[in-house]
Amino acid sequence: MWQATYLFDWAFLLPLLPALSFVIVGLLGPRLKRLEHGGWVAVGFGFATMVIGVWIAVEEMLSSGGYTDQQYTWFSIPGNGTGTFPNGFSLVVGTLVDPISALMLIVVTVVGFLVLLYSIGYMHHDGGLPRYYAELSLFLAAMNGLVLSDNLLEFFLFWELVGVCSYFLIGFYYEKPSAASAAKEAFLVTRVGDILFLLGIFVYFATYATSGSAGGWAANGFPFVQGNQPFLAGAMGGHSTTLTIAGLLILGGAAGKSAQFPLHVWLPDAMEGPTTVSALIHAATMVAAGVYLLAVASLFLGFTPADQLAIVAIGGFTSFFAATMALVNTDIKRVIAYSTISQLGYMVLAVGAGFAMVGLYHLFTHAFFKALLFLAAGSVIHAVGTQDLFKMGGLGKSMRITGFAFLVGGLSLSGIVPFAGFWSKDDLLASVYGTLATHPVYWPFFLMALATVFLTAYYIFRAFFLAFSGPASRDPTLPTAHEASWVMTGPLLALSGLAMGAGLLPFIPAFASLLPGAGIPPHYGLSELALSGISLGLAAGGIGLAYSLWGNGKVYTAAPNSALGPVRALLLRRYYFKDAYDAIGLRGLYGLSRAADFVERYMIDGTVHGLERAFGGLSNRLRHIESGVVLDYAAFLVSGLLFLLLFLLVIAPWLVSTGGI
Amino acid sequence: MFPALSFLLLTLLVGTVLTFLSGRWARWVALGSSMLFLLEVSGLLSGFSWPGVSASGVPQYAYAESYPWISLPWLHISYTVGVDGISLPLLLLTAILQLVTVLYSFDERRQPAAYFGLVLLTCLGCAGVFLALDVLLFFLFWELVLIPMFFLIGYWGGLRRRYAALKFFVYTHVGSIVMLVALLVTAFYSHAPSFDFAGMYVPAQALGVTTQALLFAAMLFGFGIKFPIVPFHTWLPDAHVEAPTGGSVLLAGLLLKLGGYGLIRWGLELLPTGLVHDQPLLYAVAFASIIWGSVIALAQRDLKRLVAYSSINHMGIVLLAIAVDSNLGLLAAVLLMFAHGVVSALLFMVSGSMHHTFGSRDIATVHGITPRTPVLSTMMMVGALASLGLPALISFPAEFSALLATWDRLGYWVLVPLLLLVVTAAFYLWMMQRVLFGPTEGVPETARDLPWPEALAMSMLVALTVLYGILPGLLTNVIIHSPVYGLP
Amino acid sequence: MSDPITTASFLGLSGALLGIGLFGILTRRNFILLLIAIEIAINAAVLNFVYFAAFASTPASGLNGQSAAVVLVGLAATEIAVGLAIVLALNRLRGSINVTEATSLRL
Amino acid sequence: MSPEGLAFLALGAVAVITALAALLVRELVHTIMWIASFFVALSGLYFLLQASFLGVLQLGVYAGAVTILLLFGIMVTRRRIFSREAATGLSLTSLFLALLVIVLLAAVASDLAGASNSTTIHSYAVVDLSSALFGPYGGWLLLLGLVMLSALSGAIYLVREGRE
Repeated sequence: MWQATYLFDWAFLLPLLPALSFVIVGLLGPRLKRLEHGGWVAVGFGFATMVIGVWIAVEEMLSSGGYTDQQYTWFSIPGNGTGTFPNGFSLVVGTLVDPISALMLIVVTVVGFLVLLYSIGYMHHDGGLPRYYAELSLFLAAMNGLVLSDNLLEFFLFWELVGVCSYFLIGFYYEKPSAASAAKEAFLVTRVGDILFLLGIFVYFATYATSGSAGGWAANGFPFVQGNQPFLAGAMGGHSTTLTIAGLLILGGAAGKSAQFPLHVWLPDAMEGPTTVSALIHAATMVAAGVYLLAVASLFLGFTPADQLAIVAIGGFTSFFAATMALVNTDIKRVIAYSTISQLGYMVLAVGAGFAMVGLYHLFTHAFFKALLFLAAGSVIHAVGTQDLFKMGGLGKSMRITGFAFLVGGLSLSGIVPFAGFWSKDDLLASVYGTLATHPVYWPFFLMALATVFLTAYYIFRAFFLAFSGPASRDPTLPTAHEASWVMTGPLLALSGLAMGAGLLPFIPAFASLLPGAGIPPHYGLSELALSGISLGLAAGGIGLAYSLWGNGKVYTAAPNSALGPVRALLLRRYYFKDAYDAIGLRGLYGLSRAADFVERYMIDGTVHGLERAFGGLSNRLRHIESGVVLDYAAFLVSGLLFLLLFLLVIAPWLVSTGGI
Repeated sequence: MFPALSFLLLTLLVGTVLTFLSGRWARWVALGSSMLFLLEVSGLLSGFSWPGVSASGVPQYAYAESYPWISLPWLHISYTVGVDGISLPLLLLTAILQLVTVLYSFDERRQPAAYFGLVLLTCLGCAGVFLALDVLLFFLFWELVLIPMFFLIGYWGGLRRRYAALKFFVYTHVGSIVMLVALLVTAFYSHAPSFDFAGMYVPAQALGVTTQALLFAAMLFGFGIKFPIVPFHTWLPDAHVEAPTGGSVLLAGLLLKLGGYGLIRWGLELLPTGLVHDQPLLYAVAFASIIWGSVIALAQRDLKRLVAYSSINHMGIVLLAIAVDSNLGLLAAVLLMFAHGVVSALLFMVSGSMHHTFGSRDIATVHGITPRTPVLSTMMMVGALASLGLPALISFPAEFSALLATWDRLGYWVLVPLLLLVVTAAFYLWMMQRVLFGPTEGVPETARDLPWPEALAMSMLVALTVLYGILPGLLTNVIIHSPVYGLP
Repeated sequence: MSDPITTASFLGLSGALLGIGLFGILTRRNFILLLIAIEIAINAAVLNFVYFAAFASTPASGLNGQSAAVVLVGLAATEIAVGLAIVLALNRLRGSINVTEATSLRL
Repeated sequence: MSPEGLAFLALGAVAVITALAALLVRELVHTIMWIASFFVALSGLYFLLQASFLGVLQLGVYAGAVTILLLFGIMVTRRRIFSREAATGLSLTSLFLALLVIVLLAAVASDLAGASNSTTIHSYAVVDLSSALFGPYGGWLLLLGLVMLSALSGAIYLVREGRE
């Protein structure tokens, strides 16, 4: 008989199995030619991970909101009864299975497995496959670890690890300078966020260590749960300024990982990696970790109203800001990447407005339809060998499954009923709308989010029509497209199913227990229905505009001197953010560094060399005292004697008399 | 009780002498001696139990031995050795680095007997510094380290080796003189009954605030040159760049640690009040080192120079961790010294291998080496990632603890080292982008991947990096057995 | 007039002799005169030993002084021998025994 | 005033005058005469202090051997040396230095005035001295012998023929 807690105790397998796969594939991959250079090993481990992950999630649903925590001490200092840590200090790692981590487990393991399977077909012709599968396995391990973290420190640890996996995978085609540069950029920009996050951990830590109950945080690291209760927000009640700062720092970390304004620049460039990587890491899982962090923080740590406003502002603005940049882009993957930023903005907005669970709901559905969009795009790229939308066209006929998948993904993203995206986005907008009465300051950000609905529908269908509609491809040199093998279409179909159905899952009470909080399952009153109507209308309008401009193989070209020209240029230059960051990094920091190097060489070392020369010159002069004449030496001798006598007879008595000694 | 530490030093000495004498078999003798050393230290670790602080408040040491050496009515110098949780990990580091250095340089052709002998002598000196608990004995070993390193740089070094060797010698010697004076003044001024640590412990702590502050500042200068602290650091890049790879490894891995160890053992433990009084100075120096090392590293083209400057940055964090004067900070300081010893050794080996594989360490001319030399590239990647503080690698727990301790004392000032972590990441990532990735350029046709001794040596360091990164408890459980943690 | 044999007078005498010796050492350039000046200075010192030996607190300690004086006399004689050998060598090498001309000690 | 006191004054005056004269006279040969007188005067002082052995030693070694040696040295270098101290003579600085030494030593001496109240002069039999020299001071004597031996060989080395 299976105990409900039985598999929870084995949750540590979730990070461990892919880690094992990492070691096996990394070491033996080059020898496993028949197994797709270890690809099938990774898929096998991925499958096992998915089975365990989903199993645990189902058990969690059935246990209705229980927490299971397993802790292992990482390292500790015993207390000495004094100082800042009188009870000592121990840092733990652990696996915490709670409702939201179970939800994340479904996303990570399912999408992870499907992407691994898809990679067998997609990556088949690439070199360096052992590296690819090893790194992807490591990523899965780290992501599972992150999801299961039971304290902030462990969270940070895996947070960095997924970051470095992302770095490697973005730079997978490292011979391309652009890929190498994009990888570095992604690491550095998220690193800025990581630093803020780390400082946020410190702030929480110190505040709790001084205000929390004895033996609390200081003794146990940084746990999310104390018993089965979210606890910290209450414990930190009296420190609102500090809490605000900590919340903003956490927001900084999340903004780095989830590519929120102003740390959004890296995500579009991260599309230099393989499309599978974009689907898994830069759409479904890792970038969502920032939202997950915010959700966790809002539940266990608590945000002050000022924090909430900042989060809402960042989220709402980012969703609109990123969507505008997607309007004009010609690269199929980058369009989807901007939409990812935009959708993550939605989630952040929801968490900030106080609906963490609604944010996670959207995260859940978004993971599936965005992974689907990326994999469909990957299928297209695999078939035609280009990412330029303006070279494609007419692919709907030759690639029916892919076209269908992209359409499902696009409809879901646009929020057309009854696809997954509709339910979560609608719930999200309705929830935020509900807060406007008490927080009128959220209005502009709500309106931005609403406008984004229109933009989203427009740009994703622009991409859809450009790629799939029309008679034939615009660039005749492209190869004839055809559908790939089942390893690629299988995951597409599976994800299509999820992108259609996942939105309805919270209406099942057992599943809804994974999202315990306001707004789940969605409630449909009069105002919500009206709002749904508005957003559906906006989405339909967007699709219609896209069809009228780009449908049936048309290519819209604006009048040469219209006002759209400069706007288009501004959008294509991404509002000059990347240029500004490059300037800061290259001219600013590097220039400073060169200046410092100059100071080092010519001033610090120059001083030393100057001293050396000064002493050298002095000794050159002094050596002439050594005349070689014996009588001179005798004179020195006598002078010494005289000095001693003078000291004994005159100076010493004088010193004694004045009390100097 | 068996005199384990004296036996250790004796076997080291015998090994060194035999290496000097054994001509073309020197490398095997050196290897055997290094393995024996590591074995002995492992034995010490497994049998380590710290006797704690005595009833009279004087710290005691494991494996302690004490014999009078010079005994005059006014001067008691003894041969006193012993270990606690601070010195034992560093002793382990010495043993590890000696072994990997010998392994790495296994194919040294120029005067191998002298080379390996000097390497062993350097390690003997370092081991002695970590073991010695008497001022004069400490100073003896401290100076002993200087001489073989001088010759290693001066004979086996690069083009500007004479300049570098002399600069190294003059700088560190000035430092040791000031250090010696400070130690002697501490001993005499406090009327300590003897020169050994236990004898000085209580009287030195009873010194007045001003005296302690002045003495601690002097020790900061003396030990700080070894650290090195800005602005007395310029010997380090030159010495590292010109030294042979084995010399760089020992220099970064061990010699810098001597400064940190000395400052904890003889500075912080003897003059705690002085440290507290000098904290503003310490913070200033530490921040300066952190900022300067990191910012300048960004402009370097020579990989060795880059790693050298990043060492200044890391040792600045060590100094900061010592300066905050909390049990967490000291734990972090020792852990970080160990971590930096392993990681910088790895990075200097990578630089050395890069030099003799491609004939250049210039990161502006050698590009895209990964397809040609995958093993070297992997090592470089692990080294760089470990150095920029990636979790699951050895530096992370150390840096995390150090920064947490800093936050605990200094609040938002911790932003300084935190933000510089970004710069550290920047120069390593930039270096990797240029050297490892992109199209292959500047790689001679004859370039081959690592020979086995170098690959083996680096693999050992990588394994350690991962092992202690995942299980830092292996080290921290040893480190906490020291009086500075105020344990019962 | 009191007895002139006092510590002060003997010390004054030997001090004066030492001063004369030093004066000679510093001013004379003839090597032989230099040697003579040195002898005067040494004899001033020996005089001290003998004086304090004579007025020592115990006879045994007086013997110390006389023994030292004997050794000193011997040393002084030795010094003269070596000094004269140097004079001869210098004379042969340089044709002069002017000490200010023998400057090869210089760097 | 006791006869010893008178003798002391006389011998002291002779010693100072002869020492000065030895250094100041022009003729080198006269110098030898003056320095011999100086040695004799000192020998007299030793006898006055009842150190008869030392007195004899002074006469033998200094007034005898050393004087002869010096004379010998002058004779050997005679041809080439200036017979007079031709150079500057008094250097004012040196004179000042020497005088300062004298003054300071005199100051020390006056500090010690009356330090010794003992008027009994110890006199020793030569036997006592010799048993001290060959007893507790045997090591010193041996050392002296070694020094003399090495000085002897050194002197021979210095003056040997064929050395350029």
